[in-house]
Amino acid sequence: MTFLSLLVFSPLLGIGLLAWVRKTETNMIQWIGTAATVPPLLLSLFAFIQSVRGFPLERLDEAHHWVRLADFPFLTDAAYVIRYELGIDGLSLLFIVLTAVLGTLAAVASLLVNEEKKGYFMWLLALEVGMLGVFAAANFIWFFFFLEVTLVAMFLLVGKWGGFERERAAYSYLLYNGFGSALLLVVIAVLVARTGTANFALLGDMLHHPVAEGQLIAPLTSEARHWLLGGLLLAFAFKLPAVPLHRWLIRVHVEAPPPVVMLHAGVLLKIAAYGMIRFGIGLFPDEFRAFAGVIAALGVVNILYGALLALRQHELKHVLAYSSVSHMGVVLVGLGALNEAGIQGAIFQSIAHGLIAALSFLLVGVLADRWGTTDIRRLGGLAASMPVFSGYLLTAALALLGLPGLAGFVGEFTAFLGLFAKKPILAAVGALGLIFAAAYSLKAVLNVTFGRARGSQPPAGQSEPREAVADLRMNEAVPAFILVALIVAVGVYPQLLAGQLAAALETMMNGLGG
Amino acid sequence: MMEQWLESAPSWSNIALFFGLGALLLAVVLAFVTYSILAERKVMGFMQGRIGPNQVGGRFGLLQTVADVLKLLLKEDTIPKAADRPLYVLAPVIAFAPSFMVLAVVPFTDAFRFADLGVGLLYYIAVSGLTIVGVITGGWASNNKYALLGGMRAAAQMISYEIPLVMSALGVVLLAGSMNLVDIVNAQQDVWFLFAQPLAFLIFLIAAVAELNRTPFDLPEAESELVAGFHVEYSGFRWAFFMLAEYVYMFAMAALITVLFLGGWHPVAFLGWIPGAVWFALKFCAVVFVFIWFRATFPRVRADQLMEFAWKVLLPLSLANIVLTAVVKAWFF
Amino acid sequence: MSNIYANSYAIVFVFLCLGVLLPVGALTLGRWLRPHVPSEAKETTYESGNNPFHDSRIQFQVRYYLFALLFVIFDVETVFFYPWAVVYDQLGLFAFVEMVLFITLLALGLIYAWKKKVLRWM
Amino acid sequence: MTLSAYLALSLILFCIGLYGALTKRNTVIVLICIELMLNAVNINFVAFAKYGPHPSVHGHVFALFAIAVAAAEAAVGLAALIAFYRNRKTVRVDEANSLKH
Amino acid sequence: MNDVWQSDWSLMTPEWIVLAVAVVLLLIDVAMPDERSRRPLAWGAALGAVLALGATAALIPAEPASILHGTFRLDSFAKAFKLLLLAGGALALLIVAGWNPKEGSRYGGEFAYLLLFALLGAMMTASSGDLLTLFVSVELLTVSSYILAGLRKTVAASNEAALKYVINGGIATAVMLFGMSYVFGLTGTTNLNEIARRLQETNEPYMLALAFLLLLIGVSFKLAAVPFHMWAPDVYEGAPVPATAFFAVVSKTAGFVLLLRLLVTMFAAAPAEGRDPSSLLLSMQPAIAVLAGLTMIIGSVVALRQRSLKRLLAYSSIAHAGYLLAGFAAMSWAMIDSLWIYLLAYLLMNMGAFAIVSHIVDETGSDDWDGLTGLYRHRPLLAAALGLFLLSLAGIPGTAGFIAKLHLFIGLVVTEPGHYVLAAVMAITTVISYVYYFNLIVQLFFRPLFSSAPLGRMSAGLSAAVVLCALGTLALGWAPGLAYNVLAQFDHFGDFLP
Repeated sequence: MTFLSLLVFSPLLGIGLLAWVRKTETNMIQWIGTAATVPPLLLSLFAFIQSVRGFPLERLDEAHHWVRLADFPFLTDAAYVIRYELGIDGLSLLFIVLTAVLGTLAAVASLLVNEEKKGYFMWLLALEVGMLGVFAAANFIWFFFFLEVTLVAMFLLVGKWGGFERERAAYSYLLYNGFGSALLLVVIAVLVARTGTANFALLGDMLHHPVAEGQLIAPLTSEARHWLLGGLLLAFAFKLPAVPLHRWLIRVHVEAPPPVVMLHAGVLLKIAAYGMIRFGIGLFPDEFRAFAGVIAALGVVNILYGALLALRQHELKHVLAYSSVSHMGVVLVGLGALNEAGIQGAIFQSIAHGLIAALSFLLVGVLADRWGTTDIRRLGGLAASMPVFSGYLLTAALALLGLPGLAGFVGEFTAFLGLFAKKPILAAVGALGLIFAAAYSLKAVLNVTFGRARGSQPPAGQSEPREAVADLRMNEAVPAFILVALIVAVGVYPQLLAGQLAAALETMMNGLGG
Repeated sequence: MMEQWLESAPSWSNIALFFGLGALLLAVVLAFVTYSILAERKVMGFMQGRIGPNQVGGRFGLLQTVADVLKLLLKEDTIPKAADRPLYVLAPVIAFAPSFMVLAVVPFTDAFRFADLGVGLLYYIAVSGLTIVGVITGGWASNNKYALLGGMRAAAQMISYEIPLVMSALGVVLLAGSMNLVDIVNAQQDVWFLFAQPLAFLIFLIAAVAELNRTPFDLPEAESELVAGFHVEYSGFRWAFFMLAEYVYMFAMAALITVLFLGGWHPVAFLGWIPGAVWFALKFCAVVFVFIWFRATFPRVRADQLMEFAWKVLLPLSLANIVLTAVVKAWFF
Repeated sequence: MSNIYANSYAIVFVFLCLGVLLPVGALTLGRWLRPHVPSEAKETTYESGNNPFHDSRIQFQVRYYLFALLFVIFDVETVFFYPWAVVYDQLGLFAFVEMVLFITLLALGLIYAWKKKVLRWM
Repeated sequence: MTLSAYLALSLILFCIGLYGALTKRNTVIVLICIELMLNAVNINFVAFAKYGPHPSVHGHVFALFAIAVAAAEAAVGLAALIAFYRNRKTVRVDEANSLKH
Repeated sequence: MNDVWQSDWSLMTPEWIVLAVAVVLLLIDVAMPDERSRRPLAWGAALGAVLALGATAALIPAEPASILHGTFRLDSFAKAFKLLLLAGGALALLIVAGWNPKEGSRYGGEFAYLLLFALLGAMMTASSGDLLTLFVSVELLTVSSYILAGLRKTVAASNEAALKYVINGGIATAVMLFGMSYVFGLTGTTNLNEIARRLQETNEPYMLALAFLLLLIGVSFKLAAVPFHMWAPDVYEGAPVPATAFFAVVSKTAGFVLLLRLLVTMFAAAPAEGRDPSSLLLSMQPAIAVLAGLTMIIGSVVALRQRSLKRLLAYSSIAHAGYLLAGFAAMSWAMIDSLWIYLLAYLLMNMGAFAIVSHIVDETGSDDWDGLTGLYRHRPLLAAALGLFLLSLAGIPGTAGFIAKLHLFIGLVVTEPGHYVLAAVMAITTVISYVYYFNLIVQLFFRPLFSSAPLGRMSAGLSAAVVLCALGTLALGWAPGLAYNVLAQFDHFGDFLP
């Protein structure tokens, strides 16, 4: 077991331990569950620091023979050898750190979950394994493997521990993402079948270089490549999600337990962005150009649609859900720009939104716990009763609207910078969305914090009306603080991320031919 | 004689010739039936210390059966209202036709024989099985409880005994190496299969009696139980054809036993100067006599004994006989 | 050779015709000779003097069908014996062994039916 | 010429059998129709064995086996029908509907 | 005749073992007093199947050979698929051993040896080198299956299942046989290799095409491919659960064996009509593809409406047959490999699921999915195992089903132009299938307990089957190399075609 495997699979230790704990010992379960998320956190931070200090990440690559799907005499020895391959570069490391951080924070925040805690934590840890694996995989088969682990884990987490309409949400998650996965599988199958390998690097080589192309097992016409890229993008559009494939996201964000949404909004949506960057641009740079315009346009649609609908929502969860749609639009915009700034912006936006969404949903979870509702019309004046909470909520809103100095700004700014260079009009239209963002986030948050106090609503489980609802507890405040710190850090010192990305971006830009 | 006709090119004149010869055989068979019935009555009479028919046609009642047939011809023919008319009319024909058809393959002598089929024995067995259809049709069409029960019983009995019958004949086929009846007869030039296949002969004889619905296996027509079995509603000449079929079958079966086990037209040693036809007739008559003798001697068996005897005794025995014959043939020939 | 074949089946056909013609002819002849005086009583179904009751096409004991099934199986399996018996001389020991196997399986079937009380008539 | 006559006959028989097997409601008739189809097959085999482009005794053998298997199938079919009849008192296929669709 | 004595009878060891065990069990059953339990017979039969499995494994290194004038062929194809059939048979027999029905007849010994006879038929199908043996062995399988379906004599559903199975199976047999008669007529021989050789010289394209279609339809009936699938759900529902498991797994495997042996061997090189130079088989590819597509779609869409576990699994098995047919329709060079892997995975996950369903049906007396509701609460391990099988059936990575499906996909798109439409249909139906598999998972894990009475203990046979299948499903999912190493022994079935 080497470093990356250890990093990815360390939460399994927690699952193993949890299996031996009795169901009733909820404290114990909470402790073990939280502790199990710490090893990947430490390992990923360690890797991050090492990488910042100049440690070449390639040295972490792992490869073990796993299976050989076919060894016909007319094939080369390496054909159809699928290996267990993990490997990271700056790009994936960022996402892994994000995952590890949010994983731990979500585990801490899971104190709010009370029902069947044992099973909950087991699946939460499984989800974390899946997410870490997705970013650590250096091979399509294993990428898909981990992706499907997240699918199953999310289905169960949403369907069993979610809100009132949890099963519906779970099914809609399953169906949309299932279609995405199935499509992805077809694309993977074509690639593996034609090239005989699933390794990203090798695939890239074979697809780009005319010499290597001769080694293909069956030729890939340029038409076929367009279709493959189209399939790939569509598959990730399901998962991103791009309008009009976004319905599931709303349901999941509303119904899933808040810690799960932290992970979902924070990491799972980013898998799509990661996939588009890594596979779309990484494997089919030439074909990607043909799609760039569509993607950018789609991004703008996402931004505006999400923002406008967010403006009309009364439910805080809905607001945040649509804001996620809107923010994922920024990622698309960045990708559609197809220049260095755009792609960097897309990545920044992914990370930043990961942190911001996690913070928002952490807070929404607290709100739901204290008040039993997240309806804006039934909340108000919390600044008085829950000052700390309100402060954090306001910070989250500011980050959400892209206040300079906070993480959100960096991503949005760079992404639009990229698009302005290419398609100024589109970019101008898209930028309107940023104004809407300010409107909906402030409207929602200010209503909750400063609006007229409507203290009549008793929280769940308590009969008398609340006079003084408890403010953030320690175990909520600490994660919130960490998140805010990170948001600020990224916002103020984006080089923290950019330094890591430089190498990865350079290869990508080379692929794009400048 | 027959051989050269058979070898000539098929033509309408040939068919006409065969028709004539077939009609001749039919006449012979009818004559046989007439006198076998008389013989049966006379023999049984003697065995029971009676005289038997002795009024019509002289002291021996030679015209007794003829008179009976004429009487039947003149009797009124009634068809019950509840009966299924077309089937009711058809049944005697279905029962009779196969009984005559089987005779086409039986070689009476070297010269006097009809069709020369490679699968003669199989043909005989296949066609003789059709009679069951006639019987059961008659029983069903009568729409009478006794008739239906009798028909079902007859069917059950005939199919049950068909299997030991067929399987015991296998021993003969094994030894002769052919299913052609002429070949089988020729294979008995030296030793009759009666001696080479005693077990098969016994089984075949018993099964043959049962197939013929004769005592002691005449349950389908048991008067005391079923009135008259499947033909209880039949009268007049329709009834006569059921009876006729039965006796033609007796003729055919006796001929078949002669062919299969008694060496056909081959003479007994040193007596070669007597013509084959006579030898055949002699052996044939002996078999018929045995049938009549059985009738006079054995009591009727019970229904359960009847069925279980076929399946539990005759079938295993005939299987054993096949193995035995094969072993003997593999080791000693 | 083929003449014999064709002629033989011609004979079979002739015999079939004769077998059908005789009853048809005789019955037609009888129709001209015999009296025909139908009456209600004559046409009732015979039931030993009682008035017939119920339908006579009753449901039969299942054992009839069981025997019929057994017959179908055994009779058809016998078909395999005949070609075997005819060429037994030429095939030798192998045919013997094979047929012993076959007979054993048939016997097994018989034993099975026996033990399962299929062969019991009552 | 002879061959095509046999083939036509067997094809007609087969189609009649198939039609009956698919449309008739009485199970006994359906079973008989299946037998009809199998007999059409036998005609084909024997006709090919004698008059086919490659006459060969294998056709006769095949027909024999087909007969035997058909008998076994009929036996099982009738047994199933009897069992069904004892439970349901009908032999009609369209009344065999206790299983959900 | 001397070569008959000199032939290497040891090649048939697995068949001999199965036959001998079946006969001995039959005799024991007949000789046993009526009131004694017949359960040990099922264990004995399972042991026999395992022994035969061992014998087959021991035969793997043997050179391809054929005995009995080419009617029995032991090539790598035969060995590979016999392994599957025997493994499936052994698992089915374990389910039989653990079967404990509440209603229906007493536990008869027939189950054990009829299943073995059916298994024997399936094995002989895999080894047949001759049209005649192929036909007879398929019939041995199907006729035994008819009886298995109707084994619960007093249960109306079982009778009905048997009747429908006989009628549909009989029609299928007749159609297939009719096709065979034309093939025979065109070639005058029944040896498959000889037929393939002579068909290359035939100039009767229409009769050949007719023969092919008739054979395809006949085999489709046996595979329960749409539109010839109507019998399958009824039969699967009415038959006793172990028999259903056997039909769904072993019979289906045998059906694909038949498909490959019959159609591929005979028609792979036969000329097609018209100027198209490719073979008849390739020219019929679109027809097979349509069949596969319909089967996938109908199977998975209709499965959505089922609440009966057996019917659900029946439709799911139809859908899986569609996937397999799609793999067949692709006719890539990895076709047999991918079918083998898929059938292996299919065997493990389906047998496991049926073992658990058998327990549920035995305990609750119904096969409604209510029986699963809240199973997680008091039988977490059982629920987890069933969840695993369902995930595998859905094709989620980490289970056998994924590897198998991946291989099929690769086979579909490896050639240019690939069968993208089929792949797309397969992907979409896979997602549809998520719904009904996850429906069951929801029943298992999300819902409160349906009845307060907990299920009884699982019998040893069922537990063994579940454990074996679960281990196999996981092993194939995590270390597929195990299966691929076995597959590598067969050298890609290079000796399949002459």
